[in-house]
Amino acid sequence: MNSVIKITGMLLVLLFLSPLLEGLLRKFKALVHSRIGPPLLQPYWDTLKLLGKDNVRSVHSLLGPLPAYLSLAAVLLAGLLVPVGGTSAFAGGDMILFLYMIGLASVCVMLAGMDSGSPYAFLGIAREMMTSLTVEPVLFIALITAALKTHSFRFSDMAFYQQTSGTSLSMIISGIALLLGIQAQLSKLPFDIPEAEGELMGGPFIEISGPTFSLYRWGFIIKQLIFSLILVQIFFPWTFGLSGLWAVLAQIAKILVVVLLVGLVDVVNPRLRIDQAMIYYFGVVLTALVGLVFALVGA
Amino acid sequence: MTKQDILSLLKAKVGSGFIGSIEPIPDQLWVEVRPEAVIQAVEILHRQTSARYLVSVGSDERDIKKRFAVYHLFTFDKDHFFVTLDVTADPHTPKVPSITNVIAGANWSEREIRDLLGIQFPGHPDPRRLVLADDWPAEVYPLRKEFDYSRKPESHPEQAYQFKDNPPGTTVVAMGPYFPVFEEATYFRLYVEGEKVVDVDYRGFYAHRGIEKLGDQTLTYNQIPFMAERICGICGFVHNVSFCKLVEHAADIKVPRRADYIRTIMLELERIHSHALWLGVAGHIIGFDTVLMQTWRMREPIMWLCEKITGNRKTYGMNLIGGVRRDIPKALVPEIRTKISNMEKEWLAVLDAVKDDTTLRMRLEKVGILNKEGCHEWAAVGPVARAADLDMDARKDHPYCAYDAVEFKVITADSNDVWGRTVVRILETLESFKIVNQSLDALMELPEGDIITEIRQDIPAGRIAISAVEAPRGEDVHFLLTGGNNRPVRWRVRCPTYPNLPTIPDMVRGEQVADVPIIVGSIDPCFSCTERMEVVDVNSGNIRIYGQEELSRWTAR
Amino acid sequence: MNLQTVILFSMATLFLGAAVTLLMPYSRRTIGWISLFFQTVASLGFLYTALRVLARGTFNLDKPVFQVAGLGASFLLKVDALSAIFLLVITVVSWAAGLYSIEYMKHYKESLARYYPLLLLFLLGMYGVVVVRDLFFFIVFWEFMTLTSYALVVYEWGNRTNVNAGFKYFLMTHIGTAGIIIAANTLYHYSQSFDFNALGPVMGLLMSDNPVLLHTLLLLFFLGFATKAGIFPFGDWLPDAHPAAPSPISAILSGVMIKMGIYGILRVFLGMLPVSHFSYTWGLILTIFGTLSLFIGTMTAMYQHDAKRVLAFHSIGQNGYVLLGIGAGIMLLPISPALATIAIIAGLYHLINHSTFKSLLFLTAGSLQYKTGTKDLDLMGGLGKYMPWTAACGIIAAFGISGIPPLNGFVSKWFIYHATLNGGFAVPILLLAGVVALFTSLLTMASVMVKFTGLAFFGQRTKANENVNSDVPRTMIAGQVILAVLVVLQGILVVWITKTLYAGVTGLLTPGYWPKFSSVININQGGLALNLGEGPVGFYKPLFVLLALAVLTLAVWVIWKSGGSKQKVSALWYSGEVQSPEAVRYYANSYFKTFKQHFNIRIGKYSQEGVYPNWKVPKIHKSFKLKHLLDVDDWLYRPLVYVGHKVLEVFAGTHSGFPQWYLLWMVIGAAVALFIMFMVG
Amino acid sequence: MIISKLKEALICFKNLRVTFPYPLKRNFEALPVEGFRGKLTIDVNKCIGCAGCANVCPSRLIVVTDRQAVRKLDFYLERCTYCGRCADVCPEKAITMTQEFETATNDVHNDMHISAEVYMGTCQRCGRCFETQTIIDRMMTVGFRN
Repeated sequence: MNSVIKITGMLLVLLFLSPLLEGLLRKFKALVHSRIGPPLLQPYWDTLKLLGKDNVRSVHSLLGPLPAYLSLAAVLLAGLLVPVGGTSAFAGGDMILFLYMIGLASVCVMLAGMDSGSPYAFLGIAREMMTSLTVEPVLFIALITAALKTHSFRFSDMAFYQQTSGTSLSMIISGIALLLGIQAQLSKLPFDIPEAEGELMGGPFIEISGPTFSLYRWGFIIKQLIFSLILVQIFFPWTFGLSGLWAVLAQIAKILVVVLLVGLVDVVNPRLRIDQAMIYYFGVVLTALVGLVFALVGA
Repeated sequence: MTKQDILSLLKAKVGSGFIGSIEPIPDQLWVEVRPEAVIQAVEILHRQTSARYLVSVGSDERDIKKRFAVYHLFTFDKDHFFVTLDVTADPHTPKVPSITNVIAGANWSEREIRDLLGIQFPGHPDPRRLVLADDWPAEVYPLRKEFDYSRKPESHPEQAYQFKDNPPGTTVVAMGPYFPVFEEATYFRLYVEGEKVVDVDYRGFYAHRGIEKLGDQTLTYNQIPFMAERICGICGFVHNVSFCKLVEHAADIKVPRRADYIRTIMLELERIHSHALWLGVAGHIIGFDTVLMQTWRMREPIMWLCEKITGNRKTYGMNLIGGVRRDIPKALVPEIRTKISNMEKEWLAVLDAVKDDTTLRMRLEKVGILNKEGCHEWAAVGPVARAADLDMDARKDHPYCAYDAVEFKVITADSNDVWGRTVVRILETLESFKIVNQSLDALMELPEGDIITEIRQDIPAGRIAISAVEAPRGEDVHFLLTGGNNRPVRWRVRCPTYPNLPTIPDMVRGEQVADVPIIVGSIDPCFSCTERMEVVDVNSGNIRIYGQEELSRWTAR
Repeated sequence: MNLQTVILFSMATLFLGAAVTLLMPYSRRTIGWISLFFQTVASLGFLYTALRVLARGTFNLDKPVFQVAGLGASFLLKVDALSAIFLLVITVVSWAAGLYSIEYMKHYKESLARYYPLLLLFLLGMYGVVVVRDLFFFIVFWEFMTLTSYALVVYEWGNRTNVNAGFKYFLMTHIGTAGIIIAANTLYHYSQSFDFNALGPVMGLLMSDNPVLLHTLLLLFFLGFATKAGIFPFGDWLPDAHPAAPSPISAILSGVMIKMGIYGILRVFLGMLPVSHFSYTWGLILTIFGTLSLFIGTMTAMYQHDAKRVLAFHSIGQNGYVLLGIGAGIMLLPISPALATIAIIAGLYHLINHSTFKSLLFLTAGSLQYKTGTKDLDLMGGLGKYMPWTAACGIIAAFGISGIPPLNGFVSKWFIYHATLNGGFAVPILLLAGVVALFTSLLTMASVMVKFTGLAFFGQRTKANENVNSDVPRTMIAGQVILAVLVVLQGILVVWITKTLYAGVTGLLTPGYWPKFSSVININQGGLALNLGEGPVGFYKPLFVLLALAVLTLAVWVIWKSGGSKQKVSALWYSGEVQSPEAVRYYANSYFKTFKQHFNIRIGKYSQEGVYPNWKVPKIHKSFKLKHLLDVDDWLYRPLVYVGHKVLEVFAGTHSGFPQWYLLWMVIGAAVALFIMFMVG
Repeated sequence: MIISKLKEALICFKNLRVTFPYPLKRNFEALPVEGFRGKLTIDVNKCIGCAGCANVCPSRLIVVTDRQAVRKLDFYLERCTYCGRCADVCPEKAITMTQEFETATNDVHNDMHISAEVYMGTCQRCGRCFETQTIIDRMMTVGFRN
C-alpha cells in the first residue's frame, strides 16, 4: 500500500510539478532576453490548449498517436525509478531499466518521425539518433561510475553512497559530464539539433500536432525534472548539513540551480551543427571515461 | 583607366562591331555596339579592365526608336564612372547573344529580360523561367508597352517550372517557398546526402508587385519615390534616394546642401538599424535568440529617432525630387547625438562580446565561402564582396549626397565566409555612427529651412541616368530612361540582393543542411527588393479581406 | 518411450523426408507441405526429447548405437539440458522457417527439389551436432551441416555473386573445420577416444604436461567454432552468404546454424576444459573477440543498404554479444562462480533471443523481397500500410534486437550488462566490454530500428513498390507471427527461461561447482533479482514493467483523450510545394553519415569507409610480378569459383531435374572429409 | 569563451526587461512622437474639393466622384501608406495626419473608410464640379456640408 501511495505521489509530482519548472525556465530565458516572458503557469495553459486542439496527422501515418502514449509512459516509468529522498518509488530503481526507458522515449520520438514520412522528419530522426549515439554514453558512463563506486545498480543505493562515504573525485567528474550531457538529453539549445526549427521546422515533430504533440512536450518537460533529480540526488546529494524541511528545500534549490544553469547555457549559445555537437560530445564522453578510470583506481 | 582609354581599347578590339559612343552625363560612358560584337566587348571589359558588371537592362523602345534595347551596365569603381554597352535588338524578333557564359552574374538579368520583354538570348546556359509565375502563359511579355498594367492573363499551368533532377542517392529538402527562417517567400531546393548539400536549385520571384511597370505606366516622377521606398521595408530610403538622385541627375537639378546632409543622416541611420536587425536575424537563424532580442532592443531607440525626424519608424516618406520634405531642427540635434552615442556604446559592447564567442564563431567561420574571383564572376556586392577583400563601396566610388564631405573607412575582411560578413557589418555600423556625427556637425552650420529645390518645369524626355547608392546590403543601382507624360520610359531597379542571391548555390554546395539558412541569411537577402517586377492588379481595389471566422477556419484546417 | 528411439526415429524421418522430396521435383505445390510434414514429425520428436530432458534430467547413452572400430569412434548419444536448449532453438526456428518456405520458395525459378531435401538434411546435420557425445560424429554431423548449408546458400546458382559467396563460405568454414579435425585427432592421440567425457581429463593432463600444445589445440577449436559462429574477423563469409541464401535459410543460418559455433565453444571450453587459469586466458580471448565482433559487426551494419546484409552484419554483432557473455563467464569461472553463472546465462539467453528475433528479421526481409523483388532498402518504402502483419512482426523484432523492454532483447542485455559491469569490479576489461556493449546497443537501434524499419515500412510508397498492395500469403505470416510471439514471450517468461538456462549451464561442470540457483538469482513476483552475495544488485520484473507501461500508457491515453480533440488527416507539408515521393526519399546511405565519418579509417593514402576491413589486395602495377602472386582472387579464388561453377553446371545445370547428383556429391564430400581424418589420425 | 559568454550575459542582464504587456499596459513614454503620421482625418468644413490630394496620392486611394453639385471624396484608407503627401499639398490644410496608429480592425472596409461630401458649383457645360467662386458663396453653402 505504501508503495502505491509513493508511486502515485511521484507520478503526480512528475506530471504536475514539472511544468512549473519549465515555467520558471521560460521566465528566466525571458529575463535574459529583456522580455517580460510568458506567465509562470503558461506551460500548463499550453498543455491544456494543445490537448483541446484538433489532432492532425499525416496521411502516411500508420501508428497515429501510439508512439506518443508510449513515449510519455516510458518517461513516467523512468521518472518512477529516479530516487527521491534516497529511495525510488518503483522496482528498486534499476539503472539499466532507467537507461532503456529513456531510450524508449526517444525511440518513440523517432518512430513518430518515421511514421510521418516527411523528409524533414527523416533528417531529424537521423540527427536524433546521432545525438543519442554520442550523448547516451555520457549518461551511462556517468551512471556506471556511480555504480562502480556503489557496487550496486540501484539508484537507491547510489543516492546514499556519497552521503555515507563522502565524496570522491570520480563522482564529481561524472557529475560534471552528466551536467554537460543533460543539455542534449533535454534538447536544449546548443544541441536542439534534431528539432532545429530554423532548418527542419521541428524535425520528427513536423507532422505532429495538438494533443499528440502536447504529450511529447510534456515528456520533455518531465525529463527536465528527472535529469536534474538524478544529478542532484546521485552526484551532488549534499544538503549542507541541513535537515528536515530545510534539506528538502536545499534539494529543490539545487534542482533550480541545475535547471537555470541549463537554461543559461541554452540562451547564450547558438545551435551547433551536428558534426560540431558530436565532436563536443566525444569530448564529454572522454571526460566521463576519465571519471570511470578514476573510479577504477579508487579515486 | 580613363573613359578615353576604354573607348580606344574597345574600338581597337571590337573593330567594326563598335558603332559609337556618347557621354550623356559626366560620370557615364555610353557605347553602342552591334549584337554580334557584344560578347567580345563584354569579355574585354570583364577580363581586361577593372570593370565590374552591374546589371543588364532591357527596354522596350519601339515607340521611340523602333527597337528593343539591351543595356549592359558596368562600373569602374576606382575611376568613378559607369560604362553602358548599348545593344539594339530587332523589334519583331528580338535576339541578342547571351553574355552569361562570360559573366555568370548576367544570368538572371538576361532571363528576366527574356521573361518580361521577350528578347531571346541564344547561348544562355540555363534558359529556365525566372521572373514569371508558374502559370503565366508563354509569349505574353508584361513589360512591353502594349501590355496594360492591370491586365490579368489566364492561367496556363502547363508552364510549370522544371527543377533539376535529383543527383543519385540524394534527398530533396525543400527550404521554401514558405520556410520559417526566410521571412519572405523563396524556395531553395536542396539535394541532400546525409547532412551534406550536394546541389541546390533556386526558385524565387514569388512576390511580384509590378513596381517598375507602375513606374513606367501610371505614376509620376514625384509619386515614384514613395513607391520606390516600398520596394523594400528595410532599405526603403536607399531606393528612395536612389531614384531621386536619378531624376536629379537626368534633369540636372541641384539639391540644397542641407538636404544632402539630411539624406546622408537618414541613409546612415538606416544602415545602423538594418545592420542591427541583420545581426539579430542571423542570431535567430542559428538559434541564438538572445542576440535577436538584444540587438533589436538596441535598435529600438534608432527607430524612435527616425520616427522623430521623419514621422514614421520606417518608410519615412522624406524624399522628393530636388530635396527632402522635413528638416532636422537644430534643437533635435543633441538628442540625436545622445541616442547615437548610447547605441555606439552598446554596439561596442556587442562587438567585444561577440568577437571571442567560440560557439558563434564555430557556426559562422569557414561557412559559405565566396572568394574574390567568385565575387567578380557573380558581380556580388556589399558585405559579401567586402568580406572577400574587395574594396568597393558606392559611397566612396560614386559619391552622392554628402558622402564627398564626410570621412569614413571602407571596411573589408579577407575571410570570405559568413563570419567575415558579420564582422564587416558590425564594423560598418561603427563607421556609420561617425558619419552621422559629422553630418550633424555640418547641419549645425548650415541655415535651417533650405531643404528642397522645387521642380519648375517638366523633366525632359530621352535623358539617361544611372545611380548607385550603397544600401546596407550592398550597392543599389537604379537606371532611368526618361520619357514624356511626366514619367519614365524605363526605370530599372537592381537591388543589392539581385546579384548576391545567385551566388548562394556556389556557397551552399558541399556545406551542411544546418548551414544553409545562415548562408542565405549572410547575404542579408531581401527577396522583396529582388522581386519588384511582375504585375498584380493593384488598382482594382478588389482586395479580399478575411474575417476572423474565415481566418480561424483557414488556420484550423 | 525410449529417447534413443525417438532421436533415431526423428533423424530417420528427416532422412526419409529428404528422399521423398527429392523424388518429386515437379510438384511445386505440394512439395513444401510434404517436407513440412516430415519436418513436423521430426520436430515433435526432438521437442519431446528436449522437454523430457529438461523435465527429468540428462539422457545419457552409455552403450554406443554403433561403432566405427577402425577409427575408435562410437556413435554415442547424450542429450543434456544444454543440448535440449539447442534442440528447442533448432526445432522452433526451423519449423517457423519451414512453414514460411512453403509459399516463399514458390517465387524462385529453380527447382524446389533442390531445396527441400537439402533443408531436411541440413536440419538433420544440426540436430546431430547437438545430440552426439562423440567428437568424431560431432565432426561428421558438423560437416554434413556445412555441406548442406553450402548447397542451400548457392541455391540460386545462376547468380554469380551467390556462387562466389557460397564458395567463400565453403572455403572459410572448411579451413575452420580442418582446424577442429586436427585438434580432435591430436586429442584422440592422447585419449584414444572421441568421447567428450574422455577428452576433458586429457585436457587436464595436457595442462601440466604440454600447455603449449593445449593452447594450440584450444586455438584450433576456437578458430573452427568462431569461423562458424561468424565472429569477427573469422566470420567474413557471413555477410556474403546470408544475403545469398533464400530467406528461410538465412533465418536458419543466422538464427540457428551460427549458434552451433557457440555450442562447440561451450562444449570445449566449458565442458572439456577444466576450470583453471586456462579458463581465464581463453575466457579473456573470447571476451575480446566477442566485444570486437559486437562493435564492428553492428557498426558495419550501419553502412549497408541491402536489407539482408544489414541483418547479416548484425548477426556478427549479436553473436558477439553471445560470445561476450560466455567468454566473460568462462573468464570469471575461477574468480567468481556466481558472476560466471550470470554471465553464461546472459550469453545463452542472448543466444536464444537472437535466434528468434534475427530469424524473424530475416523472414521479414524475405517477405519484403518476396513482395518487392529486391533486397535493396533504397528501393522500398511505406510498405507498412500494405503489409501490416509483416510490418508489425518486423517492428517487434526490431524492438527486440534493440533491447526495448519488455521484449526479450532487453532481458539478455540486462543480464550481459550486469555480468560485465559487476565483473568489471574484478576485471576492469569487462567494464570496457560492458560500456562497448551498451553503446553498441544504441548502434543496433540505429541501424535496425531506425534504418531498416524506417526505410522499409515507414514513409511513402515509392514507384518501385507500386504493385505491392497486399501482405504476404498466410503461411508466411504465420511463420513470422510464431517468432514474433516468441520474441514477446521470451521477454516475459524470464524466470522459466533463466532456470532452464541455469540447468543447461550447470550440466557442463562437475556438480557442486556452480552456486545454487537461488543464491545467485532471487525470484519474486515473476521477476529476477541478481545477488552476488552482498544483497541484490539489480531487479528486473518484466510483468511489473509491462503492467506499469500498460497502466501508464492507458493513463496517458486518458489524458490525450480528455481534450476531446477531433481527428484529422492531412497531406505532408513540404514548405508549400508538392514533391514526388522519390524526390524526398531519404536514402540508406544518408543515415548517420556524419556519425559514420568519425569511423572512417585513414592511414596515409589508404582510406576506407567504416571499421570493417575490406580484405582487398592493394592494386599493384601490372609489370610487377608479385602482383599476380598477391592477387589471391586472381589465381586461386576466381579459378576455383569458376571450376566450382562449372561443376555445379555439370551437376545441376544439365540435370536440373535430378538433383540426386547433389546428394552424391555431398556423400563424396563427406567421404573426403572422413578420408582426411583417417589419414591424419 | 566563458568570458565572452559572461560579457553577453552582462549585456543581457544590464537592461533587465524592456518590454511591456502591450495591449494590457501601455508604455506612455513610447507613444507616437510629435510629427508622427498616423491615420488621416479630413476636416470637411475646410475642404474646398480641389482634389489635389487625389492627384498626388501615390497609392491612389482617394476616389473623387461628382454627382451634380456634390463632390464626394472617398478615402479608402486600407491602402494608405501614411506618406502624408495629401496633407502637404492641401491648400486649406483640411487634411491632417493624426497620432492614431492602432488601426487593426476586423472590418477594414467600413472602419478604414472616410467619405467626405463637398457641395460645389456645377459647370453647366460639362457637368463637372468646380469650386464656387467667392468666400460668400462658400459661406452660403456651408449648410450643405456634412
